[in-house]
Amino acid sequence: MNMDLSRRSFLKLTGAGVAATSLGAMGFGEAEAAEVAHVRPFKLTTTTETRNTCPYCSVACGIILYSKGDLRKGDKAEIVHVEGDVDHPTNRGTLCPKGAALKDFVKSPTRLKYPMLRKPGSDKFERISWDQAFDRIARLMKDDRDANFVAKNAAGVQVNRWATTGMLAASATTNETAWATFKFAKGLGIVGFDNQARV
Amino acid sequence: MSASPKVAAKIGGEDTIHRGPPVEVVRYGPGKRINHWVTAISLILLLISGLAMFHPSLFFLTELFGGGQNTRWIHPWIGVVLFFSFFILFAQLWKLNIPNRDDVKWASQIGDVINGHEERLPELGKYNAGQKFIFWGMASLIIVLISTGIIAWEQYFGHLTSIPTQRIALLIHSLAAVAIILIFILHVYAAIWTRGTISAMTRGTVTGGWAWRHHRKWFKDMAGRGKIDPAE
Amino acid sequence: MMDSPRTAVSNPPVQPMETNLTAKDMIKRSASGDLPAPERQLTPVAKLIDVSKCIGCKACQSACIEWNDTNPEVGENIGVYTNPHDLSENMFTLMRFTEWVNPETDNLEWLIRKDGCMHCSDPGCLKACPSPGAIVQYSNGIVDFIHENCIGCGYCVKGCPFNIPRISKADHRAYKCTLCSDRVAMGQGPACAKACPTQAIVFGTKEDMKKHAEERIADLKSRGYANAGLYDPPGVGGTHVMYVLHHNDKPHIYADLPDNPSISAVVQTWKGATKYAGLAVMGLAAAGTILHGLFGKANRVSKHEEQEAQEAVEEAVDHADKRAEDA
Amino acid sequence: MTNAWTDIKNTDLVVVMGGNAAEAHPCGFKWVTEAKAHRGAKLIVVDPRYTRTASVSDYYAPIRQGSDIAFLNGVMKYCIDNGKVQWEYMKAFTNASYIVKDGFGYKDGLFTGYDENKRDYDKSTWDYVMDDDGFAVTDPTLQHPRCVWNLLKEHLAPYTPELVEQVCGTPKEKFLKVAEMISECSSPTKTMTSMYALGWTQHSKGSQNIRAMAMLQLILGNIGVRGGGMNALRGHSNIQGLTDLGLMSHLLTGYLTMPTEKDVDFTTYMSTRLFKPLRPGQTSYWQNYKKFMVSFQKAMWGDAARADNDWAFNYIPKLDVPAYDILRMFELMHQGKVNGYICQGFNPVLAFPNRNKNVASLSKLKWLVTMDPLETETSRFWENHGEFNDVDTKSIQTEVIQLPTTCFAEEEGSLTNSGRWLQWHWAGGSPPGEAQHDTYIIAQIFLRMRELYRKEGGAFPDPILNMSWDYADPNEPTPEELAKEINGRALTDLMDPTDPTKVQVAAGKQVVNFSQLRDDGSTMAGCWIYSGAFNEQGNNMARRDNHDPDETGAYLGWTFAWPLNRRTLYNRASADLNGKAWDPTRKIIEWDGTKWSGYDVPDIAPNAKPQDVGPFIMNQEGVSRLFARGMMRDGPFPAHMEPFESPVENVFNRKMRGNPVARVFKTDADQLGTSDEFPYAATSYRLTEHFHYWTKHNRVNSALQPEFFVEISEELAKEKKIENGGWVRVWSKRGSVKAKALVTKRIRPLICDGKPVHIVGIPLHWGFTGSAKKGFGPNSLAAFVGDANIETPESKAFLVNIEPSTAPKDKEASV
Repeated sequence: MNMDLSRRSFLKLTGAGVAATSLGAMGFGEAEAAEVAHVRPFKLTTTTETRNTCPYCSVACGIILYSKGDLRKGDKAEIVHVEGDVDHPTNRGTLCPKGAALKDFVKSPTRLKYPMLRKPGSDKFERISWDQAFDRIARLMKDDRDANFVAKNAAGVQVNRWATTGMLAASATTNETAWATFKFAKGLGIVGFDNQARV
Repeated sequence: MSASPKVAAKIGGEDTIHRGPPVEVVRYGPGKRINHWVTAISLILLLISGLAMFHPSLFFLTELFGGGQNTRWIHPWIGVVLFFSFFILFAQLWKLNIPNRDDVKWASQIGDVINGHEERLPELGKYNAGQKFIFWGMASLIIVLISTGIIAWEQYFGHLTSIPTQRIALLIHSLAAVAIILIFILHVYAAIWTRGTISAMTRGTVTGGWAWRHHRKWFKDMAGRGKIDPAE
Repeated sequence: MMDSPRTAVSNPPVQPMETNLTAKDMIKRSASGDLPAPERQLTPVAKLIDVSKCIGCKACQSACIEWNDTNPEVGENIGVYTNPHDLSENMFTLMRFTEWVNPETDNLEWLIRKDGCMHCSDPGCLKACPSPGAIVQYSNGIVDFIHENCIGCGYCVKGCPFNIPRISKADHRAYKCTLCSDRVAMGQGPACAKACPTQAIVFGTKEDMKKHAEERIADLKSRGYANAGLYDPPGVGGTHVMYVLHHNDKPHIYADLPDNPSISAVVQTWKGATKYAGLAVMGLAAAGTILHGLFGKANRVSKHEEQEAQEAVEEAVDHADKRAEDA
Repeated sequence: MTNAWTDIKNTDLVVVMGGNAAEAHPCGFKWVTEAKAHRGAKLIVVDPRYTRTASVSDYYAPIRQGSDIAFLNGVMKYCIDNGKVQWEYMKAFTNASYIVKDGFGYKDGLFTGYDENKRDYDKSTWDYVMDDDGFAVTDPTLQHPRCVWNLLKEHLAPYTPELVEQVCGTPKEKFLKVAEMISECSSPTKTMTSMYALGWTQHSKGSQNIRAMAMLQLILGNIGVRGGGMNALRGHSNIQGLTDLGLMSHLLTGYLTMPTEKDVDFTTYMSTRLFKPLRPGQTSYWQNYKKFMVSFQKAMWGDAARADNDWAFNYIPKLDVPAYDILRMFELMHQGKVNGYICQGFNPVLAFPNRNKNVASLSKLKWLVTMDPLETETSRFWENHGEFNDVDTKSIQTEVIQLPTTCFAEEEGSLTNSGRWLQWHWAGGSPPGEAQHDTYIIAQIFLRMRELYRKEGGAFPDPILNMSWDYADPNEPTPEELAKEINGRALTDLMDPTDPTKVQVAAGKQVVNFSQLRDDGSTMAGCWIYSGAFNEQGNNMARRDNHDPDETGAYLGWTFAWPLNRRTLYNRASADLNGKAWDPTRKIIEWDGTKWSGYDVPDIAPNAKPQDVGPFIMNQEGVSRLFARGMMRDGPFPAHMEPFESPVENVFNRKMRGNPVARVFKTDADQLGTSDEFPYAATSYRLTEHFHYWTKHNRVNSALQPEFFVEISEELAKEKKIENGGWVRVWSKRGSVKAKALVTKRIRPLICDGKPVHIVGIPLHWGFTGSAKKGFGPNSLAAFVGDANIETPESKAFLVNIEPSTAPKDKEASV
């Protein structure tokens, strides 16, 4: 009798037999079980690697950006993961809690995407074009420079100073950007020019 | 000449006798029967879904509920249904299930029960000791099961108790489940073995002879109080 | 100068590679009884967490979130550094901070322990799991949850001696550290170990990790931690995540790390004796009734009894009529 | 850093004071754990808080913020009193033997020549006695009562362990334990490294904090050696680079300095910068100043910089004040004297002290331009966020233009790390939306302005019209072009000085390094110290050879370190007077009888005889300075000064407040609080889960440390009935914040000058943008005063009061 049969298999308590019966009973062979038991597919497979350094602190850990798409091939590249660079002498692949989460800095919802203008007294930003932005800034700067440039001091010494417009430079930008910024600011005669090193 | 209005009023009601012939006795009205079957079906579903999560070799039973996730989800809810359904029944039957002297004698002569020597036993009311045992057994185990079940109900109550408590709850839950299944088996088998019983829960009636044989006190009481419908 | 063990000796591969961890490497499978012995035995691996080197920076948590694509909520500050406040389906590992004043030196010690799955050799979660193949153990020691098979009953939570698994409120499946089985399968260490700035977390063969632990313990003893030692609890058959503790004589001071963990006796009974005895009893009962049904004689109502009932009824009716006439 | 991150593994003792390396620089701190694990090195942490660095330290000593000089002077005294000095090193490599002018002295917390009205010193006596040849007089026997060594001992005399305990609140026995451990490193075969950061710089006497430790390191012979040095753990990834490139008010590139109004012409300018040696035969490398300056002018203005126009000297603005530093600019802004401001990747609303003043100042601007990859509080300073930014938007008439820039992952170029390594990186992702590279934005604004000046003329257009901008695509100079410009090239064929018939560098070719730069206009170089980074060998910043012979930690083949790929500065000092390594196991370079060679690029002329030429070639003396002459505004020796807001008086002069020569603007002086009104000593710091204000835009870091809190001791919590995790209000004379309270054993009250001092720790990170919970920063409370020498704000020590409170209201809630 069927019930007896199954009871005897209960009483056998353990053994592949049971597994087989029960699995078989629910149409679930070992093969399928194996399929399901596979570990998660490796998510970096077929991504593009790019060597970079962490933008946060001055340890400047080596990192590798993993992207879908390759900029060098002219694709649009989307960063999908960031990990420490094992070849780097300083960090040897390790990263701190900031570095390890760099992907979410790159993909932060508060990344800026478009030039914005806030008019005097307004309570909101309005989107503007780059050209509008550049022309406006150039005009504002020139007008102020022309109006407040100090060419000579009381003693008649050429001082060529522009002190009514100031600039703060970003100390997370590259040296190359910094050099361009330096030429721009000092060339215009801006003296109120500093960077984070001051604080 | 007119029959007594009292008698006439009782026609078809529970615990009344159809004078026949053949004599038939209404043992359960439709309400109780529906109530019983809801309880019974919940118990069976709980039994199946519970066993599926109790022993791997029965896990395939989860397929009946559309997989493990569904089984895990539905089992406790059926438990809730069972709980309420059973206790509506309980409220109606508990008085009749209070044990008395006859039950002791009956139980002491269990041999005669099994061998069917009914004539050697005392005349019984609506329920015998066995039925009372099943009644009270079910009642107490269901309370144990619902309370331990709630403790182990991860989805809603998982955070309310400590893990050691939940471990104990699960142990008790499984032991109680085993016990209630044994009682269930007894209940079902008794119903089958005692021929003529099942109709009490299907049609609601039993034959006069059944009532006379198994629950004579109950039968005589009905007859004595004239709970008999008039002849055509 | 001897170099610290490297969790990663090379950067992760990006070219397609054969996975090194397949169903054939399973040695235990939940609710499936004994598996046939695997054709090959992988070298047992282990993650060693040197609490004395840990600076509590949470790089492991960060790396874990990013690698496993989880999304822990931005909570509140409740007066502790432990954030999020507990493990969850979105946080598989957690730095637990304890401010402990050493009674011997009266110095404050800030004990920081990385909590997470210990990958027990004798996994309580796997023992408790009722769903075939929802929890598996590979021959390298990794205990992994196969979410497709998980039914969300939470038995693993009750089975775990370390209170690790968490059931997702979203998909009702159990989650925990996988020891980055997907990375290990590609010859990489877990994301947390790779990130750890001070290499307080290292990963390798269990044997190497034990050797490394010995060096660390020697260093700690030289710095006055007489009870420094390795936490590899035998109660669960040893673990594939081990700690170096400066106070190995009292693991509980590290945010209630169990002093001597083992699978709860209650769980043992529930998943052992009860399971089998229960089925046996039920089976026997059912069988007994059936045998009785087949060979014992049924309890039938006789014609004679029907007759007696008939007479009793008529008698009763006559009584009733009489009383009606008298009235 | 004088040494590299990877060199720290060579140390025997790490002193983390004025910093919190494990939290702020975890992966650099790795090398501390390496030294501990493999050299048995010890770690000492001296900090007001038991930090995460302290949690792995061998010894921790508490100290009251702003009292570091007293502590360090105390250690110096301990070492000298106990003969724990690297005598040979100290005598040969410092100015200990130099005789100081009569008249110089120190009394009542002040040096000779103080003028209270000017808040400045007359430094004429702060100098050496010179002989007739203009050389400094020395006494190598150190017997002369006026020699630097004896004056130093005299200066240090008061700094007894008792005084240290009285001032710093460090229990005497803890101080002595630290002093004892440090003094062991006077042995030539034991080195100590100092890892410090803003915990020392953000004080009104920040420069002197660092000087004190530098002097201690010199006395112990730990400068220029492996595992030693003064290691400033810089903040941002390229803060070193921007300083090197002179993006500061008082600097030009490569630490050339901005002309002042005194420098009426180029000749006058050069006259004060060509430092002649103060001892016979010394290098005094700045004698090459003119080569670098002329090459710089050529890089800026090309052919427009000619000998006959003083190399376009007048194109460079001349300063009428020491510097238009950040604090001065915001003060001027506050006075309505500034019209426009550009914030490139900078968030002053949260970064500068006295936030209310900053927001008020920005509100007076006509226009503000921000360039950033992320939202900043600065670009939205006009937006009302209830208690988090309670401004009257309508009344703010500032026009704000917010420009989206790319971030690290989307741009290419080099960053200079703390160890002076220039590391090249490549772009891996596409920018979001219309975000643009900073170089493109700068070029566009510049080209448009140049066009306007061409068309309209205007004020002194010459420097703009003549700016050298000869890039392949003027609209966006490439990183390579700019890097090559920084490195410098020959403008005409350069003849070999040793053989005038040979061309050393052909016209148009990159110079190999700054040794080839000339002062006759035949070379150009944007930044002389970076010369060598991108020469004819190619882009040396992109080199990736990570071999390290004998594991010294030098990694000479990895990228490029300035100057000349040198990894350890002053490395000649790692060898004794015979040119042999003090510690053979830690050799860097050695003298083989004819030349210097070894694991690193020698920081000395390769053929400079060890006995003749001193290791500190940038100094006129050829040696390092225990006595700083007139080069520090607040004294040639570090002296204890209290913060401007201090819970106790200065024990040397109870009337003196803060740094007597630090600049304090009138309005800010009125906003300084006193300890009767604000009894608690607050300090600010960053948490390891965060990087300044950026990471609050990162969901992961936000989850790891979600909400603004302040840390206080259990004692203060009890006193003020503050519960752990409950809300508190913390306020100073300048502002008020609301935070969760984190009550901890890691902060304990200190007994200073006989009374208990409670410390309130205030982490920085939170604002009103991003994914973290809205919150405040310590800059709402800190004082608007800076260091006397370089004007770094005193953000690490100020006074506050605290009380239980309720949650702050956001805009929605408040209206």
